[in-house]
Amino acid sequence: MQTILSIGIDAFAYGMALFIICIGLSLTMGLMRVVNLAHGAFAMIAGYIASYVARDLGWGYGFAIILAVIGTIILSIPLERFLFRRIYGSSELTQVLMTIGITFCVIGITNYFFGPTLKTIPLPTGLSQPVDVGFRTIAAHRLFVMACGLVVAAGLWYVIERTAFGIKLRATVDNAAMADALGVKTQVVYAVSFALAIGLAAFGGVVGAEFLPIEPYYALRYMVTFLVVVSVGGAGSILGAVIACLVLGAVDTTGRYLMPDFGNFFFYAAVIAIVCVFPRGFFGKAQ
Amino acid sequence: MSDLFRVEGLTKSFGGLAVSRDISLSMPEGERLALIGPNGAGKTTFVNLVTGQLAPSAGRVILNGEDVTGLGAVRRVRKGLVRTFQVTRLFSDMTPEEHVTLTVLQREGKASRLLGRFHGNSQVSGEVESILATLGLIEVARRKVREIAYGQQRLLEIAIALALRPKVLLLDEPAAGVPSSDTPRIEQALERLPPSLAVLMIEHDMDLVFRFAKRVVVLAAGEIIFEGLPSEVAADPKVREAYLGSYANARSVA
Amino acid sequence: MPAASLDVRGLSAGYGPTVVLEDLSFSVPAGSRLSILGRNGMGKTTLLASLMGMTRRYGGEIRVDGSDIASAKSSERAMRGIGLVPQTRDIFRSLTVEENLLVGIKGRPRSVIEEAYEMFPRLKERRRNLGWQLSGGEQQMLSTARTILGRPSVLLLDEPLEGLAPVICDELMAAFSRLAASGEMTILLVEQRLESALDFADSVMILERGRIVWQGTSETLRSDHELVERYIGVGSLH
Amino acid sequence: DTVKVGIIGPFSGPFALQGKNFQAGVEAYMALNGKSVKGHDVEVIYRDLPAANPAQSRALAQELIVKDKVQYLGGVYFTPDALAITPLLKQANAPLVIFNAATSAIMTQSPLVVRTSFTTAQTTTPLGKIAVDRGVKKVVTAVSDYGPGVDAENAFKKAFEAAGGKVVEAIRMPLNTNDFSPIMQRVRDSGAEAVFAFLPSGPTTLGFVKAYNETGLKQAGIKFFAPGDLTQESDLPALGDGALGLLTTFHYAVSHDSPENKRFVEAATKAIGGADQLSFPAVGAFDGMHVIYKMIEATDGKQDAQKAVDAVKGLSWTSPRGPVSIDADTRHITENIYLREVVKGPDGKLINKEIETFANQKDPGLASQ
Amino acid sequence: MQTLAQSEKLAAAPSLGSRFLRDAIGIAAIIVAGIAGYFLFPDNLALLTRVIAVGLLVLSIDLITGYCGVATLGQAALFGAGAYAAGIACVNGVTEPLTLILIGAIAGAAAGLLMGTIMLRAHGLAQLVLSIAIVQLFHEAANKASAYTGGSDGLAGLMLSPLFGMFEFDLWGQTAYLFGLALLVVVFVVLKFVVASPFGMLCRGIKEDPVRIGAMGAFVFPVLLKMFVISGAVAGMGGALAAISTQVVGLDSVSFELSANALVMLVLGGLGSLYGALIGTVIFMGFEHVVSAINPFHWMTMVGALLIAVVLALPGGLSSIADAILPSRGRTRGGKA
Ligand SMILES: Nc1ncnc2c1ncn2[C@@H]1O[C@H](COP(=O)(O)OP(=O)(O)OP(=O)(O)O)[C@@H](O)[C@H]1O
Ligand SMILES: Nc1ncnc2c1ncn2[C@@H]1O[C@H](COP(=O)(O)OP(=O)(O)OP(=O)(O)O)[C@@H](O)[C@H]1O
Ligand SMILES: [Mg+2]
Ligand SMILES: [Mg+2]
Repeated sequence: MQTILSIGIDAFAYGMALFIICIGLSLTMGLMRVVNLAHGAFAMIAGYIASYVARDLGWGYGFAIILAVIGTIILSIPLERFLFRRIYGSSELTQVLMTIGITFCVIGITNYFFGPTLKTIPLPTGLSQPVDVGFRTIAAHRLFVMACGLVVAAGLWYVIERTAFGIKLRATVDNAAMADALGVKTQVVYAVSFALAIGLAAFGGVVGAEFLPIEPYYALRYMVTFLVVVSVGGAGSILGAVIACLVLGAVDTTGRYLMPDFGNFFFYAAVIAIVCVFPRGFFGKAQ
Repeated sequence: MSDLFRVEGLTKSFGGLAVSRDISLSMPEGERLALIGPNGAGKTTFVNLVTGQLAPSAGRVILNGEDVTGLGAVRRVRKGLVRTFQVTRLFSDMTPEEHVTLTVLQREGKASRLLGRFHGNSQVSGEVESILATLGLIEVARRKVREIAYGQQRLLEIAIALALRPKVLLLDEPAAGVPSSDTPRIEQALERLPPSLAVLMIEHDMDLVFRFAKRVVVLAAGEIIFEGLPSEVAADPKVREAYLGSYANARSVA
Repeated sequence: MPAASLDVRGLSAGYGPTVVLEDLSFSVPAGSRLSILGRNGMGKTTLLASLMGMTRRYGGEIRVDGSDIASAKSSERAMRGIGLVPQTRDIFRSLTVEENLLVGIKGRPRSVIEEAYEMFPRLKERRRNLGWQLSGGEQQMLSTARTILGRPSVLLLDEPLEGLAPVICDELMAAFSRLAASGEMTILLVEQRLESALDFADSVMILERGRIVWQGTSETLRSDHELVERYIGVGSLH
Repeated sequence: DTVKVGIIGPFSGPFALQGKNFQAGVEAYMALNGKSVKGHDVEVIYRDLPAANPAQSRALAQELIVKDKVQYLGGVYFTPDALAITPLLKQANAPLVIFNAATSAIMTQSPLVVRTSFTTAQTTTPLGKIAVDRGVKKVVTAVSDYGPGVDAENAFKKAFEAAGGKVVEAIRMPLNTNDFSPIMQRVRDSGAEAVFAFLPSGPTTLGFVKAYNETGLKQAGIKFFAPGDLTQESDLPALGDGALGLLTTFHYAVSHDSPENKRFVEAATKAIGGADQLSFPAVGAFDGMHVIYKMIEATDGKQDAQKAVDAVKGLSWTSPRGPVSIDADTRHITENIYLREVVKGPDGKLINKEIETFANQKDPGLASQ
Repeated sequence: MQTLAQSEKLAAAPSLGSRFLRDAIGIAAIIVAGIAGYFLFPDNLALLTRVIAVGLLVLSIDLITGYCGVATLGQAALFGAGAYAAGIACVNGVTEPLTLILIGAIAGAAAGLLMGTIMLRAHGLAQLVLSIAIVQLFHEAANKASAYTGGSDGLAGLMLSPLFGMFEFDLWGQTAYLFGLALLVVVFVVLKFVVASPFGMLCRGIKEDPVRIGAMGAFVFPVLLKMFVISGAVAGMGGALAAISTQVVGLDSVSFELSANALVMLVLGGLGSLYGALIGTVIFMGFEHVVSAINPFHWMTMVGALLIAVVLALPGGLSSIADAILPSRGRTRGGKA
């Protein structure tokens, strides 16, 4: 029983970390219809900024998060303006080409300037201590990650489903020419949503760094994981992403506990099984 | 069992909305039936149920005495149950000629052959040409569908259906978007169909309906509210109120 | 916004490298009604789309109440009072009916969507349904309602009656006429049914292969059977 | 005249740091010992092989030989890449000096291979005795599920059980594991007194060590043993204080106290650009260049692979890591293995402090083949 | 365009002869380029052979992605199946190169059948993810079955008998290269016929709208599955060629990375055109080789910049240059290839 609880809490924490990192990608792919393989690259950039702020400047974790999010968004503006804007509405594979290109460049440049070593983001003492949750101890930052995940999920759901901006965004994605003809400034809508997605990537990169450590290869190393999670959930669906992250996190964690030798087998077998039952992902849009 | 085609007690609802309530209908060979009714009455849904795009919650579809309810959409097409789409579904990067050629090849069971060339296939080109000519599409036969006007796309929809040599043809608003000057083309094409074919047409263009149909069925809120001769329709008060409006008056004056 | 006048001078437009419209000039006084006729593929849709800014423009001016909007983006044109009901309906398939309407309100309060429901009670019943689930006619109603909610001063209607039951057509044409008569909108209508088109409009324009081949009043056209036969086809008038 | 040496290594990609260390080692050697041997200029050509990819490795080697006309091949980080090159050597008449690839079996594939790094079995074996000496009787092994991981598991198990311990559970973890908490939970559930770990150097070690600390294994007194790949110096800053006290065995520590090492570290640091990027592949490359220089000397710049290899059999010298020699039978390096503990150095930076020496270790892996 | 004949007859279709001529020129161009490569880069034959092997993989992706619209990031599973099958057969005594290619093709086709059966259950993104999952499982399996595959150390020690008993597969790689080139040309010609056949057209239709194809009375699944099998055979031959020419098979040949790279090459060259697949492969691998030789440490940035530049300048892929220059490869024809 204790073991089950213990695996459960690990699975939940891991799932939530995945969620925070992936939800931005889910939005870009599902709502903006941009397969942004450079998503991880933005998360990594944020990680570098946070590492610099928190470790080299010693300004503290909270500052690191805020500055990383803002900094990454600022860095992404010229990219959006000159590169991404050209591929909105292009075929997915063209987008793949462009965003892989961007990823390669970001990796190459990071490597050049910052070297290939790992970057860490020191946690405040409050978060780095193990906390006793009754049946076992768990790192406090894991609890923090869980809380962040829940807050992000609720906030996003509200913005997208309930606000006027959310409606405009979804309309633009559905049929940009028509949305434009109805007076929606589609370019602005795209730019804002892009910034939102990048901000989420940045936040996820920093908060999730304890699970997925920051290094130049981050974007490529976890690309498959991100893609799998987003698609299993159904791109663009927040609830779908939450469920996918929790289910896959649980499968992964349990698999690694029960039969570590076959950990990946379980993960990918589960992916295949889920997709065969839900051919468009958990909450994919049927059209 | 002289009926070529019959449905019995077809029922379907989406969530709480019953869009097809216990519809029964039969069509003998050579039937020319018009299915009319207000928007959202369930006409397209009826076609979807018949052709197998949707599964009914109850009821049967019988073609040539054979129950096809359990068959998938593709098998029904192969058995001769063919439809057109209300919103065109065409291959935007292909030309009308390619559409029809592909359809003819498919009907002949040659479409998945690895041997032989698709273009310049002399065995089918004659038939393709005559089908395109019937619908006046020769002029645009070699242009990509995305570049031809919507009305012409509607005609191509019909061309494809004809190329399948159906036994029962279900036309979902074939004339919508086709200008009145071109509706005669559709009518001509329909007239040239083999007489044994049964045709069901959904249409809001009443002039076309009255010229075409030998029998009219009116659907409202998923139920058949009227079934009879075209001449009787306009006189039915329920139909006038639910559907025809001023058209009925114009008609009775004329 | 009250109705605005529309002046088009030397407009040429098309898609990519293909020029469809060549050197069109016409003007529509504020509050009047113009029907655009022409056979299949003659460029009627292209004309309306060009006024909305959705095609490629090769030259010419488009003046709304005197100011040129020819180089504005469609969203700006929408804000300047142009509204289009496209032939292909273009409803947002993944949005609910209500959300579709909300996209069209252009900053007016949310409550105005009741106006749309009044016009089409059918939409109210289906307000929570997604766009792709609607029947053809319901989509047409939604498309029309969505544009009208934005209170355009120049309304462009591309075959708005397609797929609608006759009884709804009547109501809708009456509504359009009311909107024009109230001085709120200038209306350009593309309609295949000659009768409806003539009944509705003050003046008529006939397009052939991307050019204006005839312009005049409805009355003239109604009485000139030869003209009708030449440009529009036989058997169109009863 | 010029003698060309082709170096294949991961100069970009996730393992770029290791490749950079190759380069640093080579450059350091050439800076300290000159760029020519007996009047023959030595030219080094680098070729990038970002990840294990035998086909590409072979293509690169082939090109170096055929097109660039190199006389010596060197480098090679991953075992499969080395295995792909060995069949070419005879025809190419070129020796291969391996700077890293650490599987025992490579040496048996061709008589023209010499290795100046280590094998996983070699660095791991002393740990068996060390663990028992520290009163550990029950151990869980947790290794990455690939060749070297399996080697490490076998070597440890053999040495540990020979010394009287018992491996209660052998866990193999997929290479791309991100979250190690479940593994730690398993270790804890097994009731073992220590965990033996092998992971390839790089990001995953960070997660592993973190999980070890955070799941309370450390507090619970469960000991941690690993070969030194896990605490390579370039990863230590990232591992942070969590790494303090970890015990590892390895052939080289950057902090090794000897004049040879001081010279080496100084030169290599200059070459790599930052002190905290330096780690073990550099010393493998440094000594590899030493062997190649000796070969050039012996053949007087002529291409004669067999003669070159014969010339270094039995060669011994003092490397930055300590005294070493090339075993005449296996052509693999014989070296000291050190037990090290992660501690804070004099300047506050984490270092691997050598606390015990196992002198002149040969590769025990081959014997078991 | 506006002046199309008003008549009710179709203008005669472009004659069979002219189509045939165009294809013949295209294939001749490939042969000439291949032979030129042989003489211009006699020292790079190993690389060029690898380009051919990967080229076959990219062609195989084009078949299902470019022609059927099923995107895949797992095609290396089929490539690897061919490579391992040939490799294992070779280690166990089947050393005749042509037989090995055949074995590779069969293994690839079988893997294609399996992959298609699974992948075709899903749509869109989920389908893409299935392909990733499948290649990862293949990878895992190859790693675990180390007794047969050599696991992460790779399968080494392939000893081939000389081609036709005469030509050795040696260090200089001439035999391997010419053998590969011949194989590529044969495969290419066959694929030309496949994509120009009614079957090829049916696939294009499915790519655009499977529902429409269903309403035309054609089953979608068997058609796509057939293409998967063909594609698998092509990829398998590529894998077998790689195994033969390098005489080792590594886990990288069943990796996601290889799949993704190959897809990038395809998109770079231009989808839905067999020439595009080859152009993309040659340009990508050639560029990568050159820049990584110039600067082994920071070439990735350059490759990234190339990809971005291509998207900005030529959204249709590199082969769209050819379309622009040669308008005769006309709009109205079926495939671009
Ligand atoms: N998938 C669905 N989910 C929910 N409701 C649906 C779905 N499909 C159709 N409906 C609803 O069912 C009703 C009937 O639709 P149908 O398309 O059959 O109407 P129709 O008679 O063809 O109308 P029209 O003449 O306007 O084309 C409509 O109100 C529509 O909104
Ligand atoms: N996207 C496009 N690209 C290229 N040409 C196009 C495109 N859309 C339409 N055309 C061409 O422009 C011409 C005019 O088309 P348009 O749709 O404006 O005609 P229309 O008068 O509205 O016809 P309909 O009555 O059928 O709706 C046609 O010849 C058509 O082939
Ligand atoms: Mg309908
Ligand atoms: Mg039109």
